[in-house]
Amino acid sequence: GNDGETVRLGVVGENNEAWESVRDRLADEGINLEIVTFSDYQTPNTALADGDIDLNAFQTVIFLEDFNDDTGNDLTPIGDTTLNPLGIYSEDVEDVSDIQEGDTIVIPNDASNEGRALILLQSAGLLEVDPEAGNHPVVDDITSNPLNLNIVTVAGNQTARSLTDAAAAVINVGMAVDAGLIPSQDAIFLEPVNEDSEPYVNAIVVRSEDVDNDIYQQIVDTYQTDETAEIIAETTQNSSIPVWD
Amino acid sequence: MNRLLNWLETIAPNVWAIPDRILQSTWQTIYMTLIAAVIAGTIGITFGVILVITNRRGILEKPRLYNKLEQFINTGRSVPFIILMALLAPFTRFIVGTTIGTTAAIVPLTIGIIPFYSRQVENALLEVDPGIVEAAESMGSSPLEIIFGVYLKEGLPSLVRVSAVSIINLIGLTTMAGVVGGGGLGDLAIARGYNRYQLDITIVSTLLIMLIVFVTQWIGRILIRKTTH
Amino acid sequence: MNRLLNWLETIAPNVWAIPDRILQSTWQTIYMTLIAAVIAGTIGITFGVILVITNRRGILEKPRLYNKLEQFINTGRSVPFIILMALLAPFTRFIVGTTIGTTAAIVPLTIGIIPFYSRQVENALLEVDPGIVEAAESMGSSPLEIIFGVYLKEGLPSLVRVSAVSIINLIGLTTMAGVVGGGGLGDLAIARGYNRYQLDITIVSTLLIMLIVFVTQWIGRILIRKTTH
Amino acid sequence: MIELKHIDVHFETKEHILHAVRDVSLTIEKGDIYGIVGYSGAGKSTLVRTINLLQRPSNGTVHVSGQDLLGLNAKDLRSARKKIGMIFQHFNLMNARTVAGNVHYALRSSSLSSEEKKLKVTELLDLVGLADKHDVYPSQLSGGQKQRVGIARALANDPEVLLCDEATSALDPKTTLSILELLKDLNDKLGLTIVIITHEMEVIKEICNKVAVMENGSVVEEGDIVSIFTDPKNALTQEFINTATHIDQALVKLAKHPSILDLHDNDTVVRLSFVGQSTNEPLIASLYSRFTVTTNILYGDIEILYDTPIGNLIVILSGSSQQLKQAVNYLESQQVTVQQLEKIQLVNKSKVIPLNREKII
Amino acid sequence: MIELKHIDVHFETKEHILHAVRDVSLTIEKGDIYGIVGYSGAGKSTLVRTINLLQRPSNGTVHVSGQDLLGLNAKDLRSARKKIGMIFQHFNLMNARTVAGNVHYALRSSSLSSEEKKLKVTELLDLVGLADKHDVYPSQLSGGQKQRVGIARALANDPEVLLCDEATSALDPKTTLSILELLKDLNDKLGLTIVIITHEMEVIKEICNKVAVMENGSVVEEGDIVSIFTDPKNALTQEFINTATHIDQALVKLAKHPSILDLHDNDTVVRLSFVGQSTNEPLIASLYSRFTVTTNILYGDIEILYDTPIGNLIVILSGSSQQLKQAVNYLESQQVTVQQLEKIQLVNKSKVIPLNREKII
Ligand SMILES: Nc1ncnc2c1ncn2[C@@H]1O[C@H](COP(=O)(O)OP(=O)(O)OP(=O)(O)O)[C@@H](O)[C@H]1O
Ligand SMILES: Nc1ncnc2c1ncn2[C@@H]1O[C@H](COP(=O)(O)OP(=O)(O)OP(=O)(O)O)[C@@H](O)[C@H]1O
Ligand SMILES: [Mg+2]
Ligand SMILES: [Mg+2]
Repeated sequence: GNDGETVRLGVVGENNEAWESVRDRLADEGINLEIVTFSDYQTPNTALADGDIDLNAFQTVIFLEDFNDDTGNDLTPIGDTTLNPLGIYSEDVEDVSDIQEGDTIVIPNDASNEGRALILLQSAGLLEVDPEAGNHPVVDDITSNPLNLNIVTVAGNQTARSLTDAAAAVINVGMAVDAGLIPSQDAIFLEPVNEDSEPYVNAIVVRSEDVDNDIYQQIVDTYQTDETAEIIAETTQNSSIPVWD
Repeated sequence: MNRLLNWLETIAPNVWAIPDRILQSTWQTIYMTLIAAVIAGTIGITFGVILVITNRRGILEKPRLYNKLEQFINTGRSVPFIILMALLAPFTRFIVGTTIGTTAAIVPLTIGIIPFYSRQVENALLEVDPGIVEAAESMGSSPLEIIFGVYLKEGLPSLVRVSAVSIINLIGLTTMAGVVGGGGLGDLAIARGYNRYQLDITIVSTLLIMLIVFVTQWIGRILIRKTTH
Repeated sequence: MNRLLNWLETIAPNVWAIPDRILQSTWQTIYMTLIAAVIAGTIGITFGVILVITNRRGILEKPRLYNKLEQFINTGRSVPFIILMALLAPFTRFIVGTTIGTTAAIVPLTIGIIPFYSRQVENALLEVDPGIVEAAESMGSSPLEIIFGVYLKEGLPSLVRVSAVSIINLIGLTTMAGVVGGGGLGDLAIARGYNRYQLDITIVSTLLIMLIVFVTQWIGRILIRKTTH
Repeated sequence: MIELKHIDVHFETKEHILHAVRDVSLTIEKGDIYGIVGYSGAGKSTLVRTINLLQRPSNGTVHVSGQDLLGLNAKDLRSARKKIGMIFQHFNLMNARTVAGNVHYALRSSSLSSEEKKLKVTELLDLVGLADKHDVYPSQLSGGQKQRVGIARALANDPEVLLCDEATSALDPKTTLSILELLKDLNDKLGLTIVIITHEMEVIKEICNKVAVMENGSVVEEGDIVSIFTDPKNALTQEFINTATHIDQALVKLAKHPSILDLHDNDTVVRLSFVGQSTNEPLIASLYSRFTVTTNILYGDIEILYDTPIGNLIVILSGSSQQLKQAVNYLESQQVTVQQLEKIQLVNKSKVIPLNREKII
Repeated sequence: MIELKHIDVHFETKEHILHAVRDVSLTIEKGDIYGIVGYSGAGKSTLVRTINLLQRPSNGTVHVSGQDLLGLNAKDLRSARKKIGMIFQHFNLMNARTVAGNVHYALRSSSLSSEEKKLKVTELLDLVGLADKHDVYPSQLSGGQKQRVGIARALANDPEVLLCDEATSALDPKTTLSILELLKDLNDKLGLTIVIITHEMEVIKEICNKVAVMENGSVVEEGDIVSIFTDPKNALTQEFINTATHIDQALVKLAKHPSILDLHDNDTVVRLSFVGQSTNEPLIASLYSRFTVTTNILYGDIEILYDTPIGNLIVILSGSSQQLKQAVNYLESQQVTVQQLEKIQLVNKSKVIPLNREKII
């Protein structure tokens, strides 16, 4: 790439060790990667579409598709990153089957995770959601709730903290690890990893006209390395699964 | 009537799909606002009064108490709301038994607005003519008589004015209730309308918030007129 | 000295790891607050003055203008901040060329605090003794002379008081700047400290916010003393 | 100069409409010093406030210097107001400005240079005896000092008309006198027209040339000062004048302390009132020289009102009844009004305050 | 009853310390009606405010009814204050209460039943002539009406001491008189002790039995009213009395309009002052009967002060110089002070207001 080029990458939150390492490595190659952190799941996409940033890496493919559908944009993934299985956690019960009638279950309220969490609860056999709701059902789309569970949506950063007050909570990997949980050990139910998981793969996304941009490709390449995988393994207690290759 | 409903369904399909949710959210906002307003109102007025009477030239001048309380209030206003919620979690659990849900959200909302409201009450009461306070003192009024008979009575119009401002601020704060699963119109507007691009929900929720704000302001205005002589 | 640093490193390892980031966040908060305060201050005072003079018994009584402006202000206070940010995106781009980053965050922050501050200014100026305004009128003062020579001058202590309140509110609002990648101490406290359970960062960021709040209040207090005669 | 025609002012309160001023028409000429007196609450302040339209009348017209103030646009009204100084009953000083700053404000649109303005402010403060309070804020002034700042401010802009709402009520007699002299000087030398509401009849006597008496929103009597003082038509006016000359109080005191009278058989107590020339006649000496009637003055008030001496005496006349009769005839021939004191109702005050005090005490 | 000892009050301002009251010691007996007069800014209000400790003195002690107020704790001070009524120069009414509500507030801790309180409020308002303003808020009152509410309020609690800071300055002469009579009645019947600051010498004459004169923070003269009025020692006191009796103004007027004098060759203008018995002598008649000197009164003020008649006359004495000499001797033998007018400095006012008016005008 050409010297001194600054590329802006949008991410959400502060779990960015992998990208910081990528940034440092790119610097050696004369690419200046600037990491812009957002605290909201909409802005990185709108900012990308509007050209305020050049790429972003925070979302699942399925969330991106919905965004494109909803807003008529054409953002395109140019490289996969990780698969971060959601898990059901609990302080009270050891197994999903121990969840009692009328229990409270906490799920994240961001658009990306709410639907995924409901589908996870469906997979765990706790409830059923309207298939017509697609990939992103909301609480109102629950069609069957045999245990009469009280599903409460809270901010993502609140899910792990709610464990004390709820029978169970659906928590994403980053939050769980930061809260000191080890997903592979502590989750009472973890999102199965199989071909069905594909929509939940996270991706590096650019505007469609930039798919062939060399620099961006170079960024993807730098990311998709063993070095990155190591950092991810370390910072997520092996719970985040690198899905390139 | 039917045509109106049809028309509504066409222009606001998402709203149309969840009328119960809209009603519930409205109720949640009103519920949180009302309860928090009553509790924070009581405490805020108490603090505001203490600030005024312990301040320099106050009727019970106590600079150290004043400084302590002021420090406390400023601290309260410095902590970001989410962090305040977390800090208060044990307290919230102690009070309402849980940290999630609408009722649980009221605790941090209340504690969050108290420092602001106390300041507002202080500012309002400072406008009471010191000559009137002096006249009451000359009649041998006790501090309580001066607080209730003079400060709160003479300052009533200003008090209503700052209360309206504070309640509207509180309504703004209820938007954050979504963080702990408290729901409410603000959460609906963001989590549902904004995050999912359901514009009609954003608009309707915002209009409903606006309605509550207008009603608050309107009641405030009437009360101000009634209490200004 | 070395021992102090070692000690700091032990008790606040996360802070120790990102000193630049802490400095930068502090600067971002100050930068956003200052610029937004100056712009919103100017506009808010203008609006507040217009409210006071066009209100019933104002020097330029214009009930319809008053109602319009009040409606506008109430509307502004009803829209949840995130939605306001989204609504303002085109305007923000027009002004600063982008919708993300610290500078871009200033636009919604400014617009967000204006309605609140306008109300506060109105409340402050309403306390100016109508007899003084009347005296100025009897001397043939023009509306501008009354605004600058009487309302803003006589109301200065109250104005400083409500300005301090508003700036502190604004500092609270800067916490939301994270949504558009604006950073700041509030965002640091939440995204880094709270979300990642880095308690030391939460504490240090909150203490820094507190410091800014205290300084604001302290400057306010000095100014009030200087302007009260 | 000032022409008020059919002025009405209503205040609408919750339950009823209060008529503060009712159909008042007044003409005040250039150079007049026009006094307005009347009971507290009679509507004096309200009436005077209509002159510069601080109070817009519900009805009627206001002309000042030939201009129909109600017909002026905002800008012209402001110019008109600059020529009308006003001293407020409640001072209305700006708390955020020093004493000098308050006066300086009045000069803001004067054509003087900044230096001249400063000088003028200093001189005005000197004039009202506040030179040492130049840089003090109103909150640190005594009541009378505040009032004097108000006076200086009202005079700053060299007004053509000065409206004074109890401009000297908070001032001690000496300072009051100095202020009145100042006003009279301005009136003499610059033709300043002054409208002055006051409760101090001394003030009226000292500087006014015309007076209006208000009661219950209406002007019940009006005229030049000598005729009002010597020949009051209205009962209220009479009462005010009696109170001001202290005749009433003197009568009450005499009634309470008959010992003072120390009457002999042939003595009679009379009240003598006269206006103008009479005082140039050595009346009392004449009574003795002509009728050997001795006159003992119990109470007396003889003063000079606008160059006209007027007198009120309560005297004991001693002599035979024949002599006394002649003496009274003589006095009456000299335009002296003679009233037998026995015929005077001693306590003839109207009841502003109903005398149900016993209940309270 | 009230004993102030070595009272000092300092106000600290930015640049300097202002000594508002300097080492004032006063004793006011039970039943006194104690007047305080002095120039505007002399420190009268400040002094009176120390009596109920609204203003804590920088130095000195305050005893009221034998209690050392400065030594009391907050609660006892409140009880003590309930027995001290106060009427404020600036009224200080509560804007959020009606007229009745304001008076009612003063009764809040009285032992009366709620019915009795209402009745008392109504009666008090009746008493000050505000029966029709019972339910009106202060913002709708005229200045004098506000002042009367303040008076009713101060009397509500049957105080033992009443502090009046210019309690009648906003009232017309009739209402003033009624209020003064009311105060005097309360004083007579209940032994109410009254401290009254006023600028109206009439008020002093009307009800006070003692007076203190303040200047520049100090009490420069103090005594019972008759001796102060008849034999003022201090220059300031003299000036005040002259102003109040209008002798000064009369002299100025006579000097301005010599035509009034209309002097003949053998005429001489003198000022006669006398106290007490003298008025019982038919002086003027005697002058004629004894010395054939005719007396023409140009200006006269004879009044009864606390049962003592005092007089001030400016007269023209006509007669031969021999006769005049005898007449003057006779007058002096009768304790009448005689001053040749030529010897009186006509304009002897001290300059409260420096006469640099020309500069301004
Ligand atoms: N709060 C204050 N701070 C500083 N100076 C003050 C304050 N209050 C009064 N003074 C000053 O103290 C002096 C005495 O004031 P005070 O009000 O006692 O006068 P006064 O005799 O009542 O005058 P007046 O007859 O005009 O009411 C004045 O010079 C005044 O300027
Ligand atoms: N804003 C108002 N609203 C209602 N009534 C009012 C208002 N202002 C004055 N009044 C009433 O109008 C009447 C006249 O008031 P005004 O102030 O003119 O009296 P005033 O003659 O100046 O009396 P004073 O000598 O006591 O100052 C009073 O009865 C008063 O109660
Ligand atoms: Mg008036
Ligand atoms: Mg005073």
